[in-house]
Amino acid sequence: MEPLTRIERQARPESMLLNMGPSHPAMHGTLRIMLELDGEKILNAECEIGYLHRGFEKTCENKTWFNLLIYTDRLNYVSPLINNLGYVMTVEKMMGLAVPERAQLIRVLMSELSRVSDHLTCLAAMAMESGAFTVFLYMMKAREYLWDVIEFTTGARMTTSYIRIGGVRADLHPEWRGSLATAIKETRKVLKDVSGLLDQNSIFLGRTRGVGVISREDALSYGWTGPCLRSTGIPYDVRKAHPYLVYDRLLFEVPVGEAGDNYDRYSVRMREMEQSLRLLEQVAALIPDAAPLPAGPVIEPAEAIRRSRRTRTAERIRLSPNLEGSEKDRLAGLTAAAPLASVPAKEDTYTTMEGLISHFLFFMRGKGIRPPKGDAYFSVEGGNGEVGFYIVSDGSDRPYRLHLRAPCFHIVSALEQLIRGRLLADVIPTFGSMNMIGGELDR
Amino acid sequence: MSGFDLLTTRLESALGWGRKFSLFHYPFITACCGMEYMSTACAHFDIDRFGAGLTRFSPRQADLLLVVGTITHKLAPVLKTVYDQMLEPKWVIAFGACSVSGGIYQNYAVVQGIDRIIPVDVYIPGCPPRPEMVLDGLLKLQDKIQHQKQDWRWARKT
Amino acid sequence: MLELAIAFLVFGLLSAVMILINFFLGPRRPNPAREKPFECGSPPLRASIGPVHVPFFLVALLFLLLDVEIVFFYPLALAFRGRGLGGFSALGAFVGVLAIGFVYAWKKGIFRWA
Amino acid sequence: MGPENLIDAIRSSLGEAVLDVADSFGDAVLVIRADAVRPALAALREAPFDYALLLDLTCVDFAAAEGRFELVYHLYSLSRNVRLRIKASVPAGDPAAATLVGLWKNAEWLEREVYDMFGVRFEGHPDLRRLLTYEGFEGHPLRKSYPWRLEQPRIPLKDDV
Repeated sequence: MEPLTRIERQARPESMLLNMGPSHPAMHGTLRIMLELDGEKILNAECEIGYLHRGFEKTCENKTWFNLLIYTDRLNYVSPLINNLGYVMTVEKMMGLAVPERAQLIRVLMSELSRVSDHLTCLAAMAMESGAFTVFLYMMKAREYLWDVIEFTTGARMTTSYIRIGGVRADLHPEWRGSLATAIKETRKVLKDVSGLLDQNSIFLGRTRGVGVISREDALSYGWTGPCLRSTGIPYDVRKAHPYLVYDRLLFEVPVGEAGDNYDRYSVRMREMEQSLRLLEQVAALIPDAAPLPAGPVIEPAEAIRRSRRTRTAERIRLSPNLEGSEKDRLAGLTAAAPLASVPAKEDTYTTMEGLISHFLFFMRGKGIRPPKGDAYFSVEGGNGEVGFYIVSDGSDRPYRLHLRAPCFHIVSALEQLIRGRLLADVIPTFGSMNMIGGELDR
Repeated sequence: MSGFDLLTTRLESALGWGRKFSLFHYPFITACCGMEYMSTACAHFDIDRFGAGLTRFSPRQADLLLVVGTITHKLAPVLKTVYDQMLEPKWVIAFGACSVSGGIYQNYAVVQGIDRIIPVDVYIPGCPPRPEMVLDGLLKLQDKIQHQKQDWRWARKT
Repeated sequence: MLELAIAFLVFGLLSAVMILINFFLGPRRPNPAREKPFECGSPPLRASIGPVHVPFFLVALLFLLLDVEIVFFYPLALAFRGRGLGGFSALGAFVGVLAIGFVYAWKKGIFRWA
Repeated sequence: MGPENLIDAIRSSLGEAVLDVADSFGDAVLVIRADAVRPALAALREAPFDYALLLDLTCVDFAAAEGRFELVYHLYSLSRNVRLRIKASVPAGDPAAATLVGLWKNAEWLEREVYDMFGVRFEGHPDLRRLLTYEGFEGHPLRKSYPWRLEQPRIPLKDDV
């Protein structure tokens, strides 16, 4: 028999103890709430997390700086590009890399796409768990369009590892403007439909207005950040407080709620999606079209290698399709110029000795990216709040310690207080509006 | 083939046909593959076209356990309990690299593949698998159900 | 009379098959975990379900009453075809009495749980 | 107050609790004695500096190199819009520190996680139990001494797969 949890020790004999356990549709599969019930009223609650603790921080201590990028996608897997961004900018802060302008604009474009798909997924799950299945289907449809834009450029729908140390992996897809325009149009249409469905819906209001209320002092005391903190009225947004990338050049407001209940968390996320769409349009206007590749004969890699044995080849080399967008001419505008900061261009690796050496040096054990000794903390505005990376480096090719400041860890720690004394049915919308993501919560 | 054998093979194929097109799945979702499961189950890729659309959130009413995402050691007993509480006949799909083999997480916290805990029928690779791969996995399971020896109350235990 | 018999035969047979087919086709593999209640996969915190609260009983009884009332609507609807006002008033009386009970329960606050 | 004299103001108000002031990649870092952590952070939370948010509490294991654990607190003041990192070292032999549960509410889970991962005991913590791993888990995974792939399964696993 497992030793008694806190709630079993404190529970009164006549009250009913119920598990809203890990394998529950509304608990996103990774949180167990043990409830002490008096009929429908919740007397006491205890949250047990850690069901998705995958040893992220221990794994990072055994992976090189370049290899552990794939783990950052799977932290907040609803907005993976924002985690990439957070990790990558922390390492760039340590190495002092200057990311070119075009890469910064593409990064803002990608993280705003991720933010909208994060809010879409959160509100879709919250609405479906409170009974509005149509909203779930609409929002998943809108998210497909957004994921199409991401997939055209990065090749993957969700776990992209596209934002690399020093810049981005490849240039945008040639027709990215068309797919972005459709995505924005479709998302706006869905947002209008959903606000029509839910904003004045008496059932939804009955379940969210005045439910799961948290005061500003409590929100700050729990370390809340992001949309949940803004729903209590405190306009703290890392993009405004500490502007990074090109956010200081873009116009957007920070939507704020008043009462800090479920409805405000819902409406702050809805308005924040409109702001993100606005940001997407501004960034799309700022990004110049990619210069077309120089015309002229294109030779096969094998032919280029054969020729380059004696003389340097000047012709362009035809790269394989999955390297599209990271040709040498484009790579200059996409990654920092520092040596050994990013994967060298394939054309050099094929044909020149220096390129080959730098390629091997980058991937060899003990070489490659090695930030200077010391520790750094940098945070970006994620879907749930301030996603901060605290990295201690000892100068080797592996981080000595990598810690993620997970926003939803602090938000979920307040869940017990929010549902105490409420009815059993209020747990679902309250928990849904917190947007708990297992990968980020348990790391 | 004697008359009785003809009867049982006809019954077996009828049973297999009936079972494969009415799969009620229990989505045991934990991690990132859950997002791909949402895309698969929703309008765009629509798992309902193959008869497996109805999601049952109780193992008592489900005959397909869809294990989606990473199974950690802390969650292993939960998965085992849910699997045991499912009624016969039941099938299991391991959805995504983490449930197939532990995926990119090989450390102290993650079970290296759920077939160490429960028998698995179809493995869907990918991290996360694209929705088309999931539907393909489902079709493979349906073939398996159609052609396996059906289990029923008085089936001769060979 | 004949169609009635045929109807009862067909529907009776159909429901019997649907109920009993599971008895034939469902394989039996008992295992101890299946007897325990399903608590989202985690071990149940309290094995026995304690005494249930009074409001549950009130709502259950009220539901029973009103549900049976709805079941009576079907024969009523058939029997009262073509009876005009007389039929309608009888139906009105039947529903009215139950409605008074329902409103009384509502005002008494059966549905207010907090 | 600008950032420079803010640090001096903090240093003067905390007095001898502050061992060292450093700057790492542009962030202000304050090294404080382990036993003075609670009063120091309580002071920083109050009026003049009002670091209202306990952004993060984590721990770094220098046991092998310097025989100590280093607790790292990140504070954030909304009104000043400035971040502060506070470090406190505890001996590796019997790592223990004062709890912050009375000051911030998220400290309870943060400290439970550090206890679970590193084994640092927090005196005065109401319910110091494991948070991310499970009851039967021996050892503290994030310590450098804990092997990376040492699994401790809760139920018997079939290993003939």
